[in-house]
Amino acid sequence: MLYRRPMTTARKLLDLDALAARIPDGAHLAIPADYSGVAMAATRALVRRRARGLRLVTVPTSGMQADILIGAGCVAAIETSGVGLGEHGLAPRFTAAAKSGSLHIIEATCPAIHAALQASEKGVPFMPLRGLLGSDLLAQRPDWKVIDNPFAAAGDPLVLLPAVRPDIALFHARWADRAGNVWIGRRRELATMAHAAARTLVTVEALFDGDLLADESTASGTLPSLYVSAAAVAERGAWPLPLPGLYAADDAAIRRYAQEARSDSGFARYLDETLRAAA
Amino acid sequence: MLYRRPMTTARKLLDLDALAARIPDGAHLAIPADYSGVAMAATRALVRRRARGLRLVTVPTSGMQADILIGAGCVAAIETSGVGLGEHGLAPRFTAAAKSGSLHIIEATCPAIHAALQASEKGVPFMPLRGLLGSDLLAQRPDWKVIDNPFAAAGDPLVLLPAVRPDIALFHARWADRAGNVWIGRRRELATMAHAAARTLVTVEALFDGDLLADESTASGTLPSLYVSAAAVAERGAWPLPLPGLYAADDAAIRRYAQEARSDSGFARYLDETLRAAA
Amino acid sequence: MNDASANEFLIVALARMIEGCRHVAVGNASPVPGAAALLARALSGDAMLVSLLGSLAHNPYTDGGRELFDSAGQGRLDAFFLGGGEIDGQANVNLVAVGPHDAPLARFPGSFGSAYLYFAVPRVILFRAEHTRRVLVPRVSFISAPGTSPPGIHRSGGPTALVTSRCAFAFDRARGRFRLETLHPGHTAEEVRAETGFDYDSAPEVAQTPPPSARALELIRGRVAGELAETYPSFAAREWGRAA
Amino acid sequence: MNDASANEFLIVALARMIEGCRHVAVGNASPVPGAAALLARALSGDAMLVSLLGSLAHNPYTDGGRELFDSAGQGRLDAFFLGGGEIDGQANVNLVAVGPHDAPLARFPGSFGSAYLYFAVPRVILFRAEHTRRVLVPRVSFISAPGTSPPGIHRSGGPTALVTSRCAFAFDRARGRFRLETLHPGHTAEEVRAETGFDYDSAPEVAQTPPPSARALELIRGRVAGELAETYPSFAAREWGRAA
Repeated sequence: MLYRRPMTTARKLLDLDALAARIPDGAHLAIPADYSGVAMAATRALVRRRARGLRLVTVPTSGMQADILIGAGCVAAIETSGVGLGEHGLAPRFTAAAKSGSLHIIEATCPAIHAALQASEKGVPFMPLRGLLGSDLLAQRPDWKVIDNPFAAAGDPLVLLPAVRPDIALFHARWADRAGNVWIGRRRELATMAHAAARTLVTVEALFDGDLLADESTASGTLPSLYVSAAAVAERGAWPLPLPGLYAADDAAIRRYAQEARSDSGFARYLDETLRAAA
Repeated sequence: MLYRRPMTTARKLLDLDALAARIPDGAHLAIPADYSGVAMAATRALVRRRARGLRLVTVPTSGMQADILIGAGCVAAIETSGVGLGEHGLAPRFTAAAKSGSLHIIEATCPAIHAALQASEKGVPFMPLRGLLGSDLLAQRPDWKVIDNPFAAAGDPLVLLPAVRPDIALFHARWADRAGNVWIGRRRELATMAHAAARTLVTVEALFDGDLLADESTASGTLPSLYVSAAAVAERGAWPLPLPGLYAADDAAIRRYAQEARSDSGFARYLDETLRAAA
Repeated sequence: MNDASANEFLIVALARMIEGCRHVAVGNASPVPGAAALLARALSGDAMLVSLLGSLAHNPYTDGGRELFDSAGQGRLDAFFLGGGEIDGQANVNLVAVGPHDAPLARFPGSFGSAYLYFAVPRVILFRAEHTRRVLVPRVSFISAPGTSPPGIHRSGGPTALVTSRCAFAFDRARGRFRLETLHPGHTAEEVRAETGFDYDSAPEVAQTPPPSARALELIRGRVAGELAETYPSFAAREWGRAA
Repeated sequence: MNDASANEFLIVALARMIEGCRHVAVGNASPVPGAAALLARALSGDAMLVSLLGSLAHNPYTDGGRELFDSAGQGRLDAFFLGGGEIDGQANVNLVAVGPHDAPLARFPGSFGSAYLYFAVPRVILFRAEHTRRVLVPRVSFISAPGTSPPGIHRSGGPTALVTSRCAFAFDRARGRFRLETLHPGHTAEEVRAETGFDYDSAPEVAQTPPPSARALELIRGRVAGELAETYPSFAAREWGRAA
């Protein structure tokens, strides 16, 4: 084969702060669940550059990432099926912001977020979803519509969810190659996020020396460069969260965060230390 | 880890004829396009056992597989976006059956078949799809409904496709492991087919010695055993069609088929030879 | 009663409720249900398939986060565990907040997949260790997922049981009411009545929840502890001194 | 004119029409459009992304057969080639059958993705080498995909051109009519009028379709032939004696 994939690294490969600068204040930002590869180093860069007014959509839940962004004042609104620290309990800054009414929380349920992203992925205005009826989520979501299933003989109400099209998807993965292909393994919700979002920014553990699409063993877990706007290398970029398959969560670090973030002053101290260490 | 995945090979691993016997007359059978891994050896076994009244849905197109099944009298109806022999022109038996009116052809378009399977995959009664309006496909498909997009201010007609739930999905892949996991690489329409179908039957080139889900490099291209009813080993089981990544199409064999199948007598001769060779 | 810890006792009680299922999934932040599913799998001779959210080794899914919900929609998921910040006598579950949504008195993480899975999974086991009037309320203040649905609502699943640190209830979907089934050792029917905020049915004589068998305890402390530690390292370390 | 073959001439003519596109896809059984896309990519210095259906090496998709259509629905696909058993003057395309559907006079393979992609892809290039009144008809007998849509129909794409072995037409979507743009060498405006079954507009003086450059021919016979042979071995062997 004579063909070599485009050498677009120069255009697509940024440093971490340049990547974070691509996320403007007010952006509608999709972020993955803790088990998917969370861009924690990029999150700290966002806090450093004092991002404001972000509208998060968690795919479908979040933990420490959303909590830090909320605590640092970066977030205006969050659409989520759940924010918590897993084994370490409630997410303190999310909980405090919810109680004080300072955060606009758009309640969702996991399959609704997946389906609404799939609607954008497919270029359709909505997706149907079973369930939901009789829940107070519907009252919280005037954008969700109940119709009668047009294929049923008698009344069969079901919910239609409007497409969710984030401005930007942000996540952390193991590799990017020089063409901008990104290896996500079996974390396919990252592909859906990227397909649905207008732009996708990725941090990776390392550059992959070769073409991720050239070999079937890597191609089947690869998000093609078609969807990737820019990437930055951030070694251990999910820390203290895990990058499943490569490293586990740093349990002690998350526990310490869970304790510190319970108070405003503790969170301020944690943030200050973290950002100074990262600078 | 103490856990070993269930050793269900004994239950799930069949020989080719036993696999074909699991496809009853009249079954609603989903089959993949030529580039996905077509179970040609199993197709010959179906012809051998004189299957009758199959209702095919091609995902989203077919070639020699549908043509042989039609020519051999196994097919009552076919839902398809296209049946042809690619570089080798029209599919002769499909074309002849269409002209004689002996085959019920349900016209479709590729993304409609993918979306209707995704509806079953998601357990929803329908999926919306853009396009289609003003095409004569709509006239052929009274089961497709046009509604006004409930999220648009003014009239915005779009098509709803009812879910397609095949009785059985049948395809050929590279490996199955002893637990019944099947490696499909990047041919993810095979996963959608399997998710949508009530049962899935697979032929594979070889048994994989190990757990396809244990390693991330194979797991990302693996259909889990949850969806796999039974598998049979059939070396070069896609022949003369390709198994992309492993072997190319046998161009001479397909060309010969294309010529022979032009006449009833030529097709009869071809079938006879093929089945005698396989027996 | 043998020397089972409180959590071990609950793990066995929950495992009993999913016996015979082909496929059981466990959601976020659920170490006790996770251990129960792993135990039930071990006791089934590995005939049961278990999907543990957040696990790589004990999760067959390869189609991303939606596959759990899609497979439930396909009817391929037999049982699921669900918790609740509040649970009421109609088995409504609140995972969101107590009080007004924009200024709540208490805030929980969120509804997760409950609003969907409660409809789609035939056997949903409610589990909440804390058994107080704070949790088991007359009426939840936010319905994340309703316990029952009126006729005409497409619903193939729902709650079948509620297990707490004190007892196990069964849920009667037709009547929309719980019935006290068994009491854990050391707890009484009067105590349960006093600590439960909602009304429920009860037999005049309530049986005891059977204790863990020696075989179950051996499996929990060996194989299950090792398997669980991948996803719940803190819990496994606290409970059994096990690292992943 | 240089020594380009008829197919090479068409490959270059088609490649010209997708210049500047970021992403071009080619469907089933389309060796000439496939070669055109590969040539356009080579001429773009590999700035263009090409997705060849059925190819492994020249196809970036990893999400299954739906990804081509999904990416078009996302607005990530700039151009696509479409053939037609019949094409009419309103750019309606028939890929199904001539005559009644249950007893057709002629049967084609089927509509493939046309009924969707014709709506979603901004630049759809119609290509059919055979330029006769049998193919270019006053009115197709089955509309696989309509050339235009009335106001109020969501549509972000459609036909922009039609290339045959005799000439190239442009399509004016507002007027719903073709306009003869250029004639291939050796063909005349009178001949095109005589062989075309539908009415179309034409300038008084119709320019010639430019011949392939030496650079384009060199790329076709070298790199493009090698790349195409993976997916279209028979065509590449016939045209250039190339094996995959």
